[in-house]
Amino acid sequence: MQISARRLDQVTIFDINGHIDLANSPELRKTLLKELRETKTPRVILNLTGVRYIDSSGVASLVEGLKAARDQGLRFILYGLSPSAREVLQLSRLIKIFEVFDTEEQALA
Amino acid sequence: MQISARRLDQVTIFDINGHIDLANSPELRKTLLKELRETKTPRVILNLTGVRYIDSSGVASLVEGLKAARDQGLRFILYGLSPSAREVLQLSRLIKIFEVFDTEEQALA
Amino acid sequence: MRKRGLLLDLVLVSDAHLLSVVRAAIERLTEITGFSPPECRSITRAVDEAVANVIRHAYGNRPDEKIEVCCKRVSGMLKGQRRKGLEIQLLDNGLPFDRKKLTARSLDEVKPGGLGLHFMRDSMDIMQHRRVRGVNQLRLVKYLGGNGTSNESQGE
Amino acid sequence: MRKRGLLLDLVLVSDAHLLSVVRAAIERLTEITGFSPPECRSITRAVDEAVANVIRHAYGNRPDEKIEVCCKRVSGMLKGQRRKGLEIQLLDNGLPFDRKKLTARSLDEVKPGGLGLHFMRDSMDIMQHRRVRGVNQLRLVKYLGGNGTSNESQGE
Ligand SMILES: Nc1ncnc2c1ncn2[C@@H]1O[C@H](COP(=O)(O)OP(=O)(O)O)[C@@H](O)[C@H]1O
Ligand SMILES: Nc1ncnc2c1ncn2[C@@H]1O[C@H](COP(=O)(O)OP(=O)(O)O)[C@@H](O)[C@H]1O
Repeated sequence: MQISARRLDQVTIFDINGHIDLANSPELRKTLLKELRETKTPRVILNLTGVRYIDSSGVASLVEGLKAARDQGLRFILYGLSPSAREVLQLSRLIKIFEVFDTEEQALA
Repeated sequence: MQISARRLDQVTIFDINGHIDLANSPELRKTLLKELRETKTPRVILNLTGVRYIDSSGVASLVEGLKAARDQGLRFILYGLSPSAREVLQLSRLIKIFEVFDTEEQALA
Repeated sequence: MRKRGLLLDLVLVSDAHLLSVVRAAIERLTEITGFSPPECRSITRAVDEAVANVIRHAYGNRPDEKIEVCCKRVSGMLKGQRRKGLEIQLLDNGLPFDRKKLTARSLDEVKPGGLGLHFMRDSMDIMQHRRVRGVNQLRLVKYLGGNGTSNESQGE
Repeated sequence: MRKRGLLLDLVLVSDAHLLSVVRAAIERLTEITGFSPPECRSITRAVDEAVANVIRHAYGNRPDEKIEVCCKRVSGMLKGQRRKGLEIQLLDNGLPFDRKKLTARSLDEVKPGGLGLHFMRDSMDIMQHRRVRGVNQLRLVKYLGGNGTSNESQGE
């Protein structure tokens, strides 16, 4: 899994690539929390276009990211969910607590 | 692996999907030879965009298709090769005996 | 081969980096067994979560222990009909599974954790935990032609 | 785990439909071992061709025989340097391998067939055939940080 940040004017976009599973979800959590602390924009967007699979530990890391963002008063948005990523959020009944969009354009709107 | 034929005016396009390996290369060979016998167009094109992998038995089936096409005086063209498919044709030194293009547009030109 | 119906037997070390290998193998195996794409994804998810649980809970994240994933064709009764299916059995030599945990937590609180067993139960037609001579056995079965999320999960 | 360096041990039936499962597993395993994408593809191709050869030649296309694919981390010398790598050993109980076939045919004739051994030799740093007590063993090794197509293939 790779994660990198694009810091724009009003929004920070994290591009994540690779599967998110037990082997790297602790790293995702750590990177996400660290990056969020450095984020000055009112909105953060996770680009999941390059993520084909997310397991339950990855879902947990995303929830932690969401909580940290909320604590800072930031909007936390996901887009580009693969069928499997969408299913895992639906199954965990967490899809409704995230703001989810299909494309970057919609997430930026 | 799935294979289906689009019969246009001057050209027949075979769309192939899935990996081509020992499990289905005999079927590819059979279908290809049967379809070629029914082909009245001077050019046949294999769309390999949906084929991520070809093994040596698949290469052999393609060579048989090429030979059958030549016997009928038809041009036999491949396009949309994945990195792995391209490598396997290069390794078998057969890439030069096929007409290979990147896109359908180029193959039709 | 010796075991009847055996398709594939995977033995791996309990290193989380191998989860992607297990998923890739199971995803293909479910495809060639004839499951629909959503079923392939959900069976793969169940096995991934089951192996992750063995790594974390049975082996306490020690990366050099042994996990076996044994995949067989089976046939059995589901909803009054005989069906073919896929059985995936996980074997490990780690700590015993705590039966009390089989009651999955309510999903109504927004809280991560405790999702794995829920995913497995949701995906599979049968889920059985056993311990036989120091070996934990988790048996997962999914039949072909079911409607996806039946709920015949059982502990023994 | 008992065998040193063991990462993954795959046991499968000799059914060509399982080749896609083997490729998926080996492709992921080569990725996590640290090979470049072209190396991952070429190692996967070598193993695929090797398993296909066992199915066709050692087992004469009988689909219920046993094939073992045993994957280990190893280290060894390549071009005067100690390197880490991946060893993939194939085991089968089929007909003995005919050593005379190890001389690959010339690739200059345009003719299908006889490509598999060529692909294996091209991909791997070591390729060794042995037969030990009725078991065919094919040992394939690829080291990290090589330049792709060295030619230290050997028969024993
Ligand atoms: N293979 C296992 N061995 C021992 N205990 C397990 C195993 N799998 C699950 N458990 C127990 O069941 C609980 C619930 O598991 P699960 O639903 O996967 O959620 P999580 O692992 O995130 O807690 C775990 O916290 C653990 O106590
Ligand atoms: N596993 C094996 N067992 C027995 N013979 C084999 C095996 N692999 C290859 N051979 C022999 O070596 C020959 C060359 O193999 P290969 O290069 O893969 O081409 P092909 O299998 O298409 O003939 C085969 O035709 C066969 O006679």
